Amino acid sequence: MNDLLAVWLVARKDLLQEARSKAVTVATLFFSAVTLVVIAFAIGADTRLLREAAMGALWVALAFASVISAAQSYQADLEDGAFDALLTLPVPRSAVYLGKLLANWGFMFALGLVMLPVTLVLYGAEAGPHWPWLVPTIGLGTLGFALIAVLYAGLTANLRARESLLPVLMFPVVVPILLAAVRASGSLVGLADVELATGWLLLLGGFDLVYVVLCTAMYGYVVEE
Amino acid sequence: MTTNTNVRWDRPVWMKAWAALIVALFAVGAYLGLVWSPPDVNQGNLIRIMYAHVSVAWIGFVAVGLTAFFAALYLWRGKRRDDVLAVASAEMALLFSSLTIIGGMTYSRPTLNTFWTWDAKLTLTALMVALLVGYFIVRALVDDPVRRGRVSAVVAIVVAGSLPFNYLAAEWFRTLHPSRAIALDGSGVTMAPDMLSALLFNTVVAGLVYAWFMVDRVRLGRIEAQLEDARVAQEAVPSGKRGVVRV
Amino acid sequence: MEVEGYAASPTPRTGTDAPPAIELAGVQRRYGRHLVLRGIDLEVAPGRVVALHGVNGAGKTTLLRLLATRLRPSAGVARVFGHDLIRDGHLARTRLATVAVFGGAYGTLTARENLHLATALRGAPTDAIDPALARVGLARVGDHLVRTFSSGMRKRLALARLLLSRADLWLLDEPHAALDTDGQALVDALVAEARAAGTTVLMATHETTRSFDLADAVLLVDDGRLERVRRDDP
Amino acid sequence: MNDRYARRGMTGRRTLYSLLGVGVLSVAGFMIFQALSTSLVYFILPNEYAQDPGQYGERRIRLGGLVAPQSVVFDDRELQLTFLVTDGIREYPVRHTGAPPELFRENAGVVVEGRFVEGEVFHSDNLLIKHSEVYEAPEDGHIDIDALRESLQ
Repeated sequence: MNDLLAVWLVARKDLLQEARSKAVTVATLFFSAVTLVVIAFAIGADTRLLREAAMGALWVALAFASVISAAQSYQADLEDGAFDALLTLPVPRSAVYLGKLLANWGFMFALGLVMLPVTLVLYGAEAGPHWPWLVPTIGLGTLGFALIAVLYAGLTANLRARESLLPVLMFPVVVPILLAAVRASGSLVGLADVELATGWLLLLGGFDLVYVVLCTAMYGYVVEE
Repeated sequence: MTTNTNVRWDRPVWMKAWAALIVALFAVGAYLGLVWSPPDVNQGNLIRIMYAHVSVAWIGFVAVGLTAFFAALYLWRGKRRDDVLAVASAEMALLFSSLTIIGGMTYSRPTLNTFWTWDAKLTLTALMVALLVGYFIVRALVDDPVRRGRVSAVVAIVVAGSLPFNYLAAEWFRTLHPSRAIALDGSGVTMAPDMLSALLFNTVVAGLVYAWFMVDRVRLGRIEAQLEDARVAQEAVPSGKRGVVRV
Repeated sequence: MEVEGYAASPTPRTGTDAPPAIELAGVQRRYGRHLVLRGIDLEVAPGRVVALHGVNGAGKTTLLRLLATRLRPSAGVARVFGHDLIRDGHLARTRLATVAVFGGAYGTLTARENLHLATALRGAPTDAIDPALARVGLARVGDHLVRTFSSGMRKRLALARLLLSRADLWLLDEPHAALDTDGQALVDALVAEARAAGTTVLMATHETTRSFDLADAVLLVDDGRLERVRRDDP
Repeated sequence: MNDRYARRGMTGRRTLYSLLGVGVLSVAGFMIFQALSTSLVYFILPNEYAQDPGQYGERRIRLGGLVAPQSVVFDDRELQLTFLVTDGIREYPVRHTGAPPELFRENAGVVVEGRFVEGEVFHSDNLLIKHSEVYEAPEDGHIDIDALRESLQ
């Protein structure tokens, strides 16, 4: 399948660039850590409150990080008209989208897995016996963020005021992801009954599947001028 | 070259008649809601806010759905008319959902003792306003009309697709599952036949208002398009005038 | 290969049923409220080399980007080898290759990686990368990051990408710009080879004398319109 | 020449991907349907709490039941509402911060959100009235648990 190869080539290009420049890695790691600390300060010293807010803080940090990650990946593309040249190749736009999505998601997934223990330590929360389920939760949640971020970052890339526009457009759409991910991981670390996580995880999965189809199909309209 | 002489600036008579009909029906709807229908067992006369509030909210959601429908139609066949319809519907959705929020706040003050409650449906409506504002920001930032239509159509479809998820999440997050509680849309209220018919009547009136504005917007859009075409025609070089350059 | 007389006469082609390499009818393109292309009617037969002249802002780059399917026409019909650029953009892209003004390569990838990406995405064989690098004089710096390249080197890299593309329509935006004397001669040689191989070339350029030597026809883009310049004009 | 084949290939791929998209959307629809039918009703009745208080500890939970008659006290200066919530078997005192909603009255179905302090008093910060037209608390005080649970959902 040539199209799958194209997806992989675009994803590899984005990851290779990131491995060279480390711009996103540094920015998002630092940013998420700062967000976690600031939210912890804002909550105060109440240990119970901190424990209950842990997953909320983690997901807020990840939501902002996904904005940075997606915007930066287009920043690298736009220099010297490289993305423009890429789009004159006989590559389906959907493959370009899926490639960029794969790179962004892979990165965000890894970031989530790194930030999870950091959050648990900072907020004094315990992972509990169901912690392995946190991995798919982070996977589905970061995929939801990446889906919308990569589409909208491509849309805002050549608009005025793109830095502030992207979060304004993206966040209302990913509210269900944020709520579902916070609640699912909350019940997995023992803040609520663990069975409740199932419904939220199904909601996350449903969102991801719907938007994989929608965004892939519509990406061509976003990058064509 | 097109001239402006064939542009009809004024509203046709049937639209004026339609507007008059709406005013009359609105008066009837107000009578039905305020006087004719009985007070609620639990909420007393507060129930009367519901007739305006719920009918507006319903039409607001229908308007968002239709925005996405026209947007998809525009992406599919690229007729400027579909873009005009999508914007018109989005404008009405923004208006109706803002009214829903105001209505919801009026309703929740006496019933729930607070102006703002994180009730699922009210939260959803607030999100919908935020999503629609995003749609209009994007439209304002793109200059080229075709690109503006296409890009904002993508936004409209993403927005409409997120509403069911937003609804589900807001519902689960705040209230208890299928809530037959005093939901702010009155869905939990025992709906006596008289109440239901008053509500349906008011919904039809709100729907007629929506449809009237849509038709009027298309009329304006057509005038805009004619003027625009005339302007472009002045700049453009008519095809074939110089002959095809063959190499 | 001499097509001189044909290029000068407006009579329709005969004796072939192959669609024209480029076919534009009433093509307009606007940016915001302003028309940049005001109605272009052009037909280029396969195998021709055409030079586009015109002052800055006349619409040359817009025309080339439109043909490369990066800009949609606001009105009119545009085809490349019979493929409608709006409906069948993907098929048109399989036949064309571009050289953009700024080279269009990724700075954080090496020259070789850039060429591999472009060639593999096109589905063309990647084993010709080394000869291509050698041909454009970048063999020594093939594994350097493009970020460290001068603008002339980036142009050479874009030429290597063009060579690897195996496309039969070249869309070149100021191919000579930023290049040294050697590099400019290289462009001339590549275009001459392309013409010998039957490749269609459309290039925007300010190099008047070169284009009259290289091209079968010279066209002038003037304020969004197209005019023919006869070969014996200067 | 081979353009015609290319075009046919394109159409084939487009059909394949459309089918794939429809398939994925159906799976998504199924998942959402599953999510909807997953019971997310997660309030517990006083008697359920009484079975095993240790399991809930000081965790945030939702407690459902009826407002016991003659138990409502409202301090309108401190905005403290206290009442007993009952399922007919056990009852627990609830301290709610905030004014009682319009529809709050004796025998009303309520769900309160908060936590038990020292296993005795339920401290609530969110009070929801689960008005039900189906359920009426019987006069003799004997309550059908299933019917109560049903009416609160």
